[in-house]
Amino acid sequence: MGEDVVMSRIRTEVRIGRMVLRTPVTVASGTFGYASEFSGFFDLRVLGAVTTKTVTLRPRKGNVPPRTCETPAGMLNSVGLENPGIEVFLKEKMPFLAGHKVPVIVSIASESDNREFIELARRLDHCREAAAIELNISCPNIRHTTARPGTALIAQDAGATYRLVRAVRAVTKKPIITKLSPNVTDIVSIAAAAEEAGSDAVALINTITGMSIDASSRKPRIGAVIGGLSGPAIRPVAVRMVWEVSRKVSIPVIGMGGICDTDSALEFLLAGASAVAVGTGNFLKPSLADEIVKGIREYMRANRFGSVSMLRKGMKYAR
Amino acid sequence: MGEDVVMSRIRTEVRIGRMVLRTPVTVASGTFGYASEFSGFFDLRVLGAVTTKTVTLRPRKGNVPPRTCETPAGMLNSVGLENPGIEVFLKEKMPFLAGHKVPVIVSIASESDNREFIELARRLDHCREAAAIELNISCPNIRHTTARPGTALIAQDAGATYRLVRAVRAVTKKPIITKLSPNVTDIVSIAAAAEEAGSDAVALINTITGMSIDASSRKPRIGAVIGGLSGPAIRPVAVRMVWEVSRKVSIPVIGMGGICDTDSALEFLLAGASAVAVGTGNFLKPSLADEIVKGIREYMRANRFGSVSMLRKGMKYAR
Amino acid sequence: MKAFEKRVRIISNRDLKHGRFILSFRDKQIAGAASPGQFLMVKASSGLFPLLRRPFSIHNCSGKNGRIDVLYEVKGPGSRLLSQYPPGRVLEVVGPLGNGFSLPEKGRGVILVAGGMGAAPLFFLASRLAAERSKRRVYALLGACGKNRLCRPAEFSAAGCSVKLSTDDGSCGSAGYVSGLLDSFLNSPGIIPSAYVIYACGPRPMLQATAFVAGKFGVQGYCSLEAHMACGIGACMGCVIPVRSEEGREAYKRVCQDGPVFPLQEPDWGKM
Amino acid sequence: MKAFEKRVRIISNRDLKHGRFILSFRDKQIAGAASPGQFLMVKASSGLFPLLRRPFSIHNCSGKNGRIDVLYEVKGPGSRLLSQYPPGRVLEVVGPLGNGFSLPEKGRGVILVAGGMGAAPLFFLASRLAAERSKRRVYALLGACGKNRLCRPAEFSAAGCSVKLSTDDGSCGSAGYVSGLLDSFLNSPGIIPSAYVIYACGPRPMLQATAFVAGKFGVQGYCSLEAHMACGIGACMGCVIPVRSEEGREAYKRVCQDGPVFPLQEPDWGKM
Ligand SMILES: Cc1cc2nc3c(=O)[nH]c(=O)nc-3n(C[C@H](O)[C@H](O)[C@H](O)COP(=O)(O)OP(=O)(O)OC[C@H]3O[C@@H](n4cnc5c(N)ncnc54)[C@H](O)[C@@H]3O)c2cc1C
Ligand SMILES: Cc1cc2nc3c(=O)[nH]c(=O)nc-3n(C[C@H](O)[C@H](O)[C@H](O)COP(=O)(O)OP(=O)(O)OC[C@H]3O[C@@H](n4cnc5c(N)ncnc54)[C@H](O)[C@@H]3O)c2cc1C
Ligand SMILES: Cc1cc2nc3c(=O)[nH]c(=O)nc-3n(C[C@H](O)[C@H](O)[C@H](O)COP(=O)(O)O)c2cc1C
Ligand SMILES: Cc1cc2nc3c(=O)[nH]c(=O)nc-3n(C[C@H](O)[C@H](O)[C@H](O)COP(=O)(O)O)c2cc1C
Ligand code: FES
Ligand code: FES
Repeated sequence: MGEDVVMSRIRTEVRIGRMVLRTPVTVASGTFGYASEFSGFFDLRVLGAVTTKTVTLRPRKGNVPPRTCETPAGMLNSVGLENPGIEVFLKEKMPFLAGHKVPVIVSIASESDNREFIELARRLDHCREAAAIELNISCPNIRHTTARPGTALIAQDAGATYRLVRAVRAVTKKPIITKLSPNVTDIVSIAAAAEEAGSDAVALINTITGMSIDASSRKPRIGAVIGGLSGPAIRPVAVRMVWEVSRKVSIPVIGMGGICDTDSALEFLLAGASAVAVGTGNFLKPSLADEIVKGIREYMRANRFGSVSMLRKGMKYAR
Repeated sequence: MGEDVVMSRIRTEVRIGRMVLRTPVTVASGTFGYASEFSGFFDLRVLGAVTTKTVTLRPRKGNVPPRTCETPAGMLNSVGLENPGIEVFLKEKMPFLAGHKVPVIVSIASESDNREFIELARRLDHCREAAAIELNISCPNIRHTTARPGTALIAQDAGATYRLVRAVRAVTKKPIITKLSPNVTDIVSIAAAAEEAGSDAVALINTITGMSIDASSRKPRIGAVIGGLSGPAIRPVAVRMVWEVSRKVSIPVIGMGGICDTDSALEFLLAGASAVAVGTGNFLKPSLADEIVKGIREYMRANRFGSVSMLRKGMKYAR
Repeated sequence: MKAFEKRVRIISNRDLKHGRFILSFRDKQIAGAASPGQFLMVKASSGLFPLLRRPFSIHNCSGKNGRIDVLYEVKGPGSRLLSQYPPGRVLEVVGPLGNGFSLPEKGRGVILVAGGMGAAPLFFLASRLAAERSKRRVYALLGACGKNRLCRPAEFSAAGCSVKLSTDDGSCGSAGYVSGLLDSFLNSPGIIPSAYVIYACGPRPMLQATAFVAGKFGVQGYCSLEAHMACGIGACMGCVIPVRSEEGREAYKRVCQDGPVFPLQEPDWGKM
Repeated sequence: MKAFEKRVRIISNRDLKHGRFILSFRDKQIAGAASPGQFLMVKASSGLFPLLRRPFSIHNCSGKNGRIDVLYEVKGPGSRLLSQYPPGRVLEVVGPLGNGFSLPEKGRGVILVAGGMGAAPLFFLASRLAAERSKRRVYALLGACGKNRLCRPAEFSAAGCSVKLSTDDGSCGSAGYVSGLLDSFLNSPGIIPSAYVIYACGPRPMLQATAFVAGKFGVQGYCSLEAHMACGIGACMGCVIPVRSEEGREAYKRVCQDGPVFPLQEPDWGKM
């Protein structure tokens, strides 16, 4: 009973706009399928939210295989946003997703310009099951045309980011999460642009563009030549960016990049994230998100943190 | 004898400006000390060149410890360019360095503005033992003031890079190598600026800015909070950048980032580098550079590559 | 199709020589759910290296006592580490995964076609067929580059298969590829191709040749494919192969979730 | 100071219980060059995890037959892997590295002060002193948090040391820190502090306390320090500690190359 009392003092929920996550743990878009793949491994209700694979307006075939390869403590992927399109998604995937009493964050992307984002957001605005919309403006596997020259992604250009978020903001009241790219000189300025345009949160980081070559065949290890690097290898970069961004913007930060156990999830919360997303880690251990939810609660109890936001204040450092 | 004939057809030397490297292997600045630390482990003459720890005009005490920590397949460092200053360097370190009949690339950096770079380059221009000058405009452990707002490093700003290289070019005829930062949106534009300003080569990548937190003490793992990530973890990012840059600039590229065996060195040469530098790998195995020199020669023989430049042409890929 | 994430204890990890090992563990849930052609994602790693789990077929499995065998070859860091795991060590496995072989109709003859380690999943199928009440002819055509690489002919024989061997270098059995062996087998007098179904596993070129031969003789058949897998459970969309739908449309299918077993004519062999 | 990069074969890797192990190998070159206080950089890794080598002191070493012992505690992934290495396995080591202890002048008494695993390098020193012709008094003050953590008292005794023990929890020897034990020892009747030299190794707070006590009694001494090391050979400038030069100027020195042994009064304890 004593333990229950202590338990009840630990508040693990966090808010992102109007959306309440019961625990500060979600999953990274594209690494959790449409949740059904994982429902046999743990009770999805422990998650604060489920984030879907990015959906586009039309079905997308994706990139030529091989699409993944392993790198030191990481992996490259060039899936290229293969997905069945919003229509099929809403009809065939959403019912399962919505059946778990866990908020569903729907990740969307455009194959061409901002209008596709707006169209997608409009549809989701009418969809009761979508708790929030994540704008994937940072997928290194497709190229955009709305950013300025020299940059391939919206998330590489503060102006383009501002314009897109603003436009989507105009068509939906759902919480907007803007997913940022680490492939930038100054991620803080992009995060600030998203905030200013009305984003309710930022999610970071998407993958770092990378390439790997097999010396014996003299071929790139993935069919698309260049792909996105994820996994523990990139964690120091992700933690640093979360640290920088969360000290400059006042909207919540969802931190991700190489989370593979409780300690690595805590790194992000200590660095300033309001919530974390498990990505490549889901592949290493299908029940990892569950383990991390428990681990964070355990850590909060052991170190007497009554709420998630206290974690970042618990960080000790000079300067 | 048959083998000797074949051997003699393999030309491992590469040129960087007026400098000739007998083998396409050098070491990354800051990971090989001033060479004396390694001379007991292998014959330094197998190297194409030795690159020194970055030297500044005045002695530099460096950053507060702890300065290194391990991360997945990588490490963070925040040495902060500790060095004895150019005076002591030339008097105490150069004689040993110059005693091995291997070209010495002297890496330099400024603690303030371009004038310090120019002053250093002037001194080295008179120094017969310096075969080339490497401009470290990408050390994440010191902050510059000459770049535009939002960027901390010269190498994060094409204009600042151009101006610096141009200014140094004016005071020395020695080959100039510009060391680039991966912490940028578009490394190609920075490399192009260096080329246009008269750099004889570009070296990439320097470390990626990163951070790691110890959840149990809730402290950053390195004293300076943020440091530079190096090692195999970053290799896919480095290979990708070498690939991008070498297809756009025509000056030689020295590739580095996570080289830890022959195959990983070959990745860079296949991606388009003219030479490679062994960095963190020197810590894993002091004789690694020697092993790689032999391994590359072996690979060239087995695959009938008569010269290093043939390697990049041997790359097979669609598109 | 229910899969389990388990920590199991290694019973044995026997060196079969020539870089091959057979590892056994017991898990009633996985064994109870497994069918031939399914696979496991195995953590063969100390910490973060190698990072991803490695897929291995179920080589044999007893639903009764829960024993599962994995036959594997040392190829790189993961399989090397695995080969060093002593009995008693805990192993992290996820499975059974993927769609197994559709079992043949009653009475229909079976031809197993294995290239090298492709024999691994086919042996489980052979065992299951041997345990059936209604008997049928089961041929096992095992091919490899050389004699030492032939995979468990004696065991296939003991499981009731008529074993035929081929080696690329002719060091054992007929000389040439196993697809050639299949071709001459289907050509032999007294064999009615349409009375058989083919189950094939091996390197892609060998499967492509097998599909070609099967098509030539109008024999129905299945193959088990490999692809680089990050998740093994259908979540990452990484392991796709190009397929041709019945209407001839191009698409990708996931080897881990839609396969690893595909009808021989489904993969778009020309595009692989 | 010549260091060697070697692949050696493990002779034995004995479990001493309580998470401690002693590993032995033979290498005449390293053993021939080694002096007490020096260390090795050991690759305790399967492939890339953990990435960096781990520093371990030379616990004992026979110049004659080349045998080297390393006493270590399982702390994290590197030492855990090391503890699983079987005899016969190849181990990659670099050494001997760093500056060892300056040996005491003839006839001068020696006080070894060890906190926990700090005993590791001090035992090599004790052995060397025991092998000297001219005899001298050698005290070994061994401290730990509790009885189980005390490090090899019997062996120090067998090496000719007068052993005194302390535990933080009082479960063995005197209760309290080993620096307190040193303090009372130097205070004991008949002990002339200036006739002794101190060699200390252990956690930083314990060394700081030892330096304080030594200063109080005007005893000369040395300590062996630890720092996170990436290279271990002086190349990366990563392992520095703040020191105070004789003129009082602040500077950094590398533990791996300028140390790991420093005069007790050299580190700037307040800044560490
Ligand atoms: C469905 C399936 C079933 C398999 N069954 C068996 C089996 O029963 N016995 C057996 O010996 N082998 C089997 N394999 C192959 C086995 O997975 C690889 O040999 C193993 O992953 C090699 O890992 P490594 O670390 O030893 O070598 P690496 O050096 O990492 O790789 C060697 C080869 O294996 C491939 N490989 C590496 N990682 C993966 C991965 N995550 N997914 C797929 N391929 C990978 C590489 O692309 C490369 O071609 C199967 C593969 C698949 C996809
Ligand atoms: C000069 C020197 C001599 C040492 N001698 C011994 C000895 O004789 N016996 C013994 O048990 N231990 C000794 N240590 C400590 C030993 O190096 C660490 O316990 C070991 O590195 C832990 O590695 P790990 O992977 O098991 O644990 P980790 O989880 O990686 O680390 C556990 C602790 O060890 C420290 N550590 C990890 N890597 C290094 C590194 N590369 N350099 C320094 N510290 C590191 C970490 O900072 C942490 O405090 C010595 C350290 C130094 C610097
Ligand atoms: C196979 C794979 C597919 C991914 N697909 C998407 C995607 O569709 N949309 C998206 O925003 N991010 C996608 N990502 C990026 C992840 O959401 C995440 O930002 C990134 O992988 C970093 O986290 P991690 O290191 O924990 O994986 C994908 C990542 C992987 C590995
Ligand atoms: C400990 C350490 C110190 C470094 N010091 C310097 C330096 O002084 N000047 C510089 O240009 N780069 C420095 N670097 C960066 C390396 O030269 C190299 O660019 C980077 O580490 C990537 O290569 P790697 O992954 O092979 O180490 C340093 C790297 C490390 C790890
Ligand atoms: S391996 Fe992830 S979908 Fe098949
Ligand atoms: S560990 Fe590199 S200088 Fe000491």
